Amino acid sequence: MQRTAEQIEQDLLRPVFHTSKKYWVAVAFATSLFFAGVAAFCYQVYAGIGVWGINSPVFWAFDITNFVFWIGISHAGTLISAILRLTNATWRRPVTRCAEAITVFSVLIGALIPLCHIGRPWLAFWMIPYPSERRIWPNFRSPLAWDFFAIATYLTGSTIFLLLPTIPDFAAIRDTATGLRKKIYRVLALGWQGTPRQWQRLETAMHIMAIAIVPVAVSVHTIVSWDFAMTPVPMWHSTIFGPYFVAGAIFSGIAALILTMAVLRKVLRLEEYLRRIHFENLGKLLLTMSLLWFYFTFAERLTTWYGNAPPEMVVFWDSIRKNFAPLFWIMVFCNFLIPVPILGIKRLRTITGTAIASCTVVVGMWLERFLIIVPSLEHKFLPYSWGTYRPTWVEDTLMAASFGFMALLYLLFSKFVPMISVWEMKVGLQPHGGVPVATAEGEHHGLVLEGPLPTDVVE
Amino acid sequence: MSHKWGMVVDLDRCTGCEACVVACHAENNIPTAGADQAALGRAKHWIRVERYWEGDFPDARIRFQPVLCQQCEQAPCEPVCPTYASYHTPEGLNAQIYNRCIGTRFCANACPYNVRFFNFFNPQWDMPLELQLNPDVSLRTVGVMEKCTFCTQRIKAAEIQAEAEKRDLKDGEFNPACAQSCASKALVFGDLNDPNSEVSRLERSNRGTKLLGELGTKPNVTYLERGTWEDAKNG
Amino acid sequence: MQRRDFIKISALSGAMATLEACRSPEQQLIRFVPEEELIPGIATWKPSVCTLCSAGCGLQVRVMQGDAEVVRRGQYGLMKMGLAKKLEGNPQHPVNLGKLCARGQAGLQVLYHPDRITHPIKRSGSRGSGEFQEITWDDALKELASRLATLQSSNSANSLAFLARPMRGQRRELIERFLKAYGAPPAVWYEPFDETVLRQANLLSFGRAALPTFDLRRADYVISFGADFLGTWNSPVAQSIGYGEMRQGRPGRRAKFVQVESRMSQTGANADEWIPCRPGTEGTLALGIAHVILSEKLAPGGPTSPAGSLEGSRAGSVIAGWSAGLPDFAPAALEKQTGVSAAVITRLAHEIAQTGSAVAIIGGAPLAHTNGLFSALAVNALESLIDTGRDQRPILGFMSEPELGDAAQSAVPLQGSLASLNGLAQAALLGQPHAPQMLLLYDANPIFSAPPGVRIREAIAKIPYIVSFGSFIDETSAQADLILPDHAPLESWLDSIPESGSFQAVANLAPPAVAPLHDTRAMPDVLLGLAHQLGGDVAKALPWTTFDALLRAAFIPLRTRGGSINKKTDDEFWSTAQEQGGWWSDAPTAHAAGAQGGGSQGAGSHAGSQPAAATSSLVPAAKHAPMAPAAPEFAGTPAEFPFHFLPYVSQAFGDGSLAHLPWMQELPDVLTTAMWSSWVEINPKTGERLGIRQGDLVEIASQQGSVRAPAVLSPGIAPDIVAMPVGQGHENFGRFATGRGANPLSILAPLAEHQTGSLAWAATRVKLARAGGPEQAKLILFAGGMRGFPHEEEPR
Amino acid sequence: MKALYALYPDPEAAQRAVDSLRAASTELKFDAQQIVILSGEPHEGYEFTDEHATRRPYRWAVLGAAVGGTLGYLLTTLTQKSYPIPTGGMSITPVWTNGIIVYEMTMLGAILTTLVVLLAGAGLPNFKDGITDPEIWTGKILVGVADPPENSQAELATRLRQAGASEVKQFAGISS
Repeated sequence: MQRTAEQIEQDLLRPVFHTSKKYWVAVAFATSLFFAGVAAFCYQVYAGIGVWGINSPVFWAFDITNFVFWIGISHAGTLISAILRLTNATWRRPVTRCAEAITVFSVLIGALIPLCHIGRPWLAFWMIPYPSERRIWPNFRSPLAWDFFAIATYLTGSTIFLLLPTIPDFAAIRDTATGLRKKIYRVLALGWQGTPRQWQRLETAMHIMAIAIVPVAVSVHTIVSWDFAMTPVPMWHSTIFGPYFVAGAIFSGIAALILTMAVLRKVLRLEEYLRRIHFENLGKLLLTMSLLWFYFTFAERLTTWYGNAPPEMVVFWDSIRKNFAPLFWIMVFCNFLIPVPILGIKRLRTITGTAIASCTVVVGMWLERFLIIVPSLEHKFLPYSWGTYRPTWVEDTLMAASFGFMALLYLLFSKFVPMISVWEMKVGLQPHGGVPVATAEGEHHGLVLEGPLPTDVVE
Repeated sequence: MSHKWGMVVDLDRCTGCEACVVACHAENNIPTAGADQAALGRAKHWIRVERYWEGDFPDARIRFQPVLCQQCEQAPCEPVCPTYASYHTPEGLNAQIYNRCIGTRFCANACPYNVRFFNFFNPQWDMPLELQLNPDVSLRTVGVMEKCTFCTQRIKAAEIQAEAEKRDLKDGEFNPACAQSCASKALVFGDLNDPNSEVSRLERSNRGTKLLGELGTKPNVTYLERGTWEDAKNG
Repeated sequence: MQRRDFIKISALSGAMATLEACRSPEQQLIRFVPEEELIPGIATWKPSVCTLCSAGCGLQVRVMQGDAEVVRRGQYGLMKMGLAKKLEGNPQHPVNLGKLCARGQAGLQVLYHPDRITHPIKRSGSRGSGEFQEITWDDALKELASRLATLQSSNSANSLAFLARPMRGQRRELIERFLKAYGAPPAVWYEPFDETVLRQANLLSFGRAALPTFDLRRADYVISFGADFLGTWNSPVAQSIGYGEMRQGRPGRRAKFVQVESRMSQTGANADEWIPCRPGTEGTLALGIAHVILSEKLAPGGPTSPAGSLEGSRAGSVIAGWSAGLPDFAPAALEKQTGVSAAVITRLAHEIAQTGSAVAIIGGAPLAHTNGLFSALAVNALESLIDTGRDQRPILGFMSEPELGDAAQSAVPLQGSLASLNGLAQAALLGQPHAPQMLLLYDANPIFSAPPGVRIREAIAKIPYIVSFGSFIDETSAQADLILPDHAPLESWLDSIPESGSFQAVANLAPPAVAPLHDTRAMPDVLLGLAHQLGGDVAKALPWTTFDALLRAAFIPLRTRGGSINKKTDDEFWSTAQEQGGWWSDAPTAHAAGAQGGGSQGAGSHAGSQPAAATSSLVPAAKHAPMAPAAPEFAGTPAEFPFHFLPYVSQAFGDGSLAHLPWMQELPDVLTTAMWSSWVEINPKTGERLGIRQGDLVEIASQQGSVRAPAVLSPGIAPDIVAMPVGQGHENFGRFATGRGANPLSILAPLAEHQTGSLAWAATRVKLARAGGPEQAKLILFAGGMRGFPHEEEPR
Repeated sequence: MKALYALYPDPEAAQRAVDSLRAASTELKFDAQQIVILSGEPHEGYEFTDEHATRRPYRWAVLGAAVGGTLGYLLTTLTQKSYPIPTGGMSITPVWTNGIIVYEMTMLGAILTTLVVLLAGAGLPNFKDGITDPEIWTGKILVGVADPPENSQAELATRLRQAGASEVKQFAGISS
């Protein structure tokens, strides 16, 4: 059945106007997780960060693992949607917004973690460059200072990138809503009218943002990798880390995106918008990244193994044969052995299939970060000073809280903003899916809204 | 004349008696971690005597190796600090400025010698043990890194004294607590800018090596390898 | 802990003490008038004496002004006073030349220990319940005095027993005089690791009943039989100073150091060659080396054999078959017995013969076998054969005694201290006539440190009245009825007479470095006070009112002896002695060495002052029949108890008397890197055989009982040996030591060295079994790795 | 404000309406600027939309980038010079590391400028009650004249109808 602009309007704005009980349950759950984390953090500040399992020499563990993990997840959105915009892949339309939302929120969380993990959180603001009475500025040689700038830029950029296209949708809600909601959205819409000039400027701006955000995203995760690569620590001090981390980040990002889409699809009844084609295309991307990840991992390990430098080999063997071997091989399964067949075989590349693959990838990529950080710190150059690490309940709670916080932000966002860009969907209705004939290569899947529903949707 | 403080550790003299360890605790107000924290790997020893086994019974041998901050000239710990808390003094020491430190622990990871220590909690002394605390050395609060300072308080005191007396510092006029307590003179401290100081003389020894020298950190601590009876006999 | 607390501790000024002092009404803040004038922030160094072991090192105490909560006349309050901040060696002191060992530096924590007894207490609960109540000094002394008086008047004065740790100096003289005048038997001096055997051996070999001094800085070859001379044995600081010199102090001349022992000690770890040898066969091995030298007519010390060498000394003559060239000690014959190959023995002999000046040292475990005396005499004989210096003086020598006033009789009796403790225990247990009715305890803790066979716990339980002068409640003083806490050493007048570590005669002396922190009194002053109250002979024998008066009387005669102090008047001498931290004779020149008693035993036996009393209990060498080789005996059959048990003096805790110091608890043992725990060292192969992994809980059982401790697999120990450090396993010794680890002494068989009767603490056999996993054992190691990059062997 | 407008189902019709209004502007004495076009989505390939196309925002972005980069350079070098610290043998103003800051500041500059340029160009925010009609969100395109001259309303209405509108509406401010 043909979806008209009117139906799109109703379908996509429904979540904004109607709230189910389930929604509130979910919000309550996420909130409680979040506040558990807040409590744990307060306890840590009160008692001293010694309530964590970190020790000498393992000074970083769960904290930085989660930091890298969330910053990695953030590479889903912006990067994907920006690239798809630039390549004018019209199937992107239902995908971009939920992707960009993931980005903004996970960067936010990623940026919070370092603040929790430092010894004196109340002094975190010393990272900010401002003319302080201490007459001392941040040390721009420090990768942490780079982090500060990169993440600040990325957060700003991706937030703008996310919010610009919402303005017209806010306007739509403003015009259809009444009462308080109307007042709120009147402000949010900034007085958007929809004149051709406004549309033109909006699309130009989005185009520039798309161009600008891609290199920023790349730089962010490169710099995160440099937090490690800049130090003379066995298996950290490696030139491959930049691209390795970026690839890993996009990898985990896409996985997170697929998962989120699968959930939204069910919860917000978007079966007719998020269709198999989207999961298939993203699945193909995920497959590519999985292969790329394996390539990087192999390259990194091979170089170490062949070089056979004693300090590095200690970490090498410890992760693949000794204490960390179980985690390591779980990681290999999660990131490669499981997803590749699922995503490689067309028959398995279903919505469920890609979702399962994404699940394993998210787990696997978390493990990857953990395995980069902890084994190396446990085994630095002087064997006498080696140590071991066990997390405590405080760290576990904080980690759970980071997921809770993510869920919470996402839930609230989906309440105020249609998770699929309404006006962009409508553009998809136009002949050639809104693509100027000259550039209509993506036409065959430009408009995916007619014809019977794929079987995998009805259940 | 500006100073460049350095130390020579003669592994042939070191007996592993660990007098230096206790001296350091006493001088620098290093809190005792206690059994539980020590079990977690949080015992603090700014100087430690590392021991490595070589061979098996009955040919087992032990190598003692006192390890303290190497006061690197190109210290990996310094550039990574976002707040300039780990700071390179003009006299070549890797200083840690406690009240600048926000506790990112990045320096500790960057240090290949693992000689930087973190205050996981506020230090604590059971009354009246705190009467022993050295008023010349500040206590470190929770969340900051700390490390060997070459007993900078002693350096400063000696320099001020010398200045008051309008003279240069004499070699061996003062020593860090560890070197002071070392009975077999395995630890020798002094000014590397003074070519005639004992430490400079020993540093030029052909037994001299740098700990993890291959990392290019340019330590100001030199290790003198163990000699053998045969070497000595053959001249 | 919050910031507020932190500010509290960090405030070294009155501010926090004020907060503290306001806790309860009886502690309302009072500020006492300072007893001494100190400039705030300026450190002064005061001389003192280290009393934590018998080496008698000279101290320098860094004193700075601070506010402390103190008790004066029963009143709590704040006082600006000198606080001890750091202990360093006294640079002028002939023994330690400004250096100090780890244990010595921790003496500071004895002074400021949170569990010190701060005032006299009286038992309120049942014996050993640990329940005490506060009591004033007046009441306490009145009670003690009256009990002493009644005991004396009921003419059972000889049922007063005094139990203390061996010491050399005026405290000891005071105690002995008191007991003698009172009519009590001499005091019982007990410590588990006493040196009776070595003193007896040195008397027989060299004519001096004293610990030897080694001038290692001149040595070219050192062969040590079990002596941990760099760690815990004899005068470790002095020996470490010499060691450093002999290693790298002489360009182009580096001595070789060979250590013979069955478990690698801290000292053995520094050896160029480490030779494991069967327990108790060290003497045999030494004679094997001597055999090669004698039979092959190797001329030690090259062509010349200068005067002053130990050649033709009596040391050889006390060994049976020496003159015949020790026919029974051909290396080949010893291989099986000692476990050392003939080739090695021969090579050692040749190496030694080649070098200029060699020295043989024996100490520790070899002496703690039933044949300890034989081993000592054997090594002494070897020493006398090889120690022919390239300069005039041998490396081994003896300190001469400072000639103190008539109060001084500083030699240590040669009766094995286990025997005397045993005597006390038996008397009490069997309720003999004159069984001890009252026991005075000073600085000795036999319940912890005596082997269970002595049954000292039951014995002490039988003694009606026990008074302890201890500063801490330990296993023994917990049994006391009355505790009269002594000052901490740094708060007291101190004196001691080092027995070794220098060739100069040394008499240590120091006034209190800091004012007393608590409501304590110096034990000597208490004794003098009691003597005064008792009156009669006791008062006559001890005419002094304070201990420093006694010290002065003892030291004044030294003024005429030259040495380190050259003063006209007694007062000047007395004050200078206090500033210097004692008196010592001039350093001996090469020739004077003999005359100083520092040199060869020939001179040593005549020179110096050897008070008659000291040698009374000796077996004179002349009367002593030549010593025939004796095989060691062990408690327990090899079948049932396959392992030799080797308890050893711990680097951190000594014989256990320092286990209450947090610094020592957190000091990683340098070989195993263990902290806050006790452990059992076993060979990895043994571990493999018994399925014991690093950190597992193991049980060691002897005939006497069993202990449990975590296992540490160490390549430096023979497969049939199980070693365990002494010091942990206190039931009752302050918050840091109580209930931590296990006490190896508690399973020792009460075997004694046959000739001297001193404890043969290395003669127990044990069996070994895994008793649990790491989680039960809770071994705390400081080191992560044991060797350099272990994974290097991984097959790629 | 008031307005006379009609809603058109497709851009072609809208284009026709716009054209006829423009043609009539002089004769009916109103300014072409008064013509209002509103839509719920962007349209491409029509005169009435593409006339607004411009490259200017790109140039602004580049300029902003340049400014950001310069600021980054000044921030790093000036602060480092103002507080010169000997650090592990690195130079006081290390090009390599400062380059990273400069880079990030450059991108930030571009991004922020783009935002500003968009808001300025699109006249946002603007909370005056502009003419609007919810129906544009159902895909219709609104074409009308703001504040039309009283006497020519009938004429305008007919022209709007001719362009293909079923009905012509009056707008008299937001009703809420």
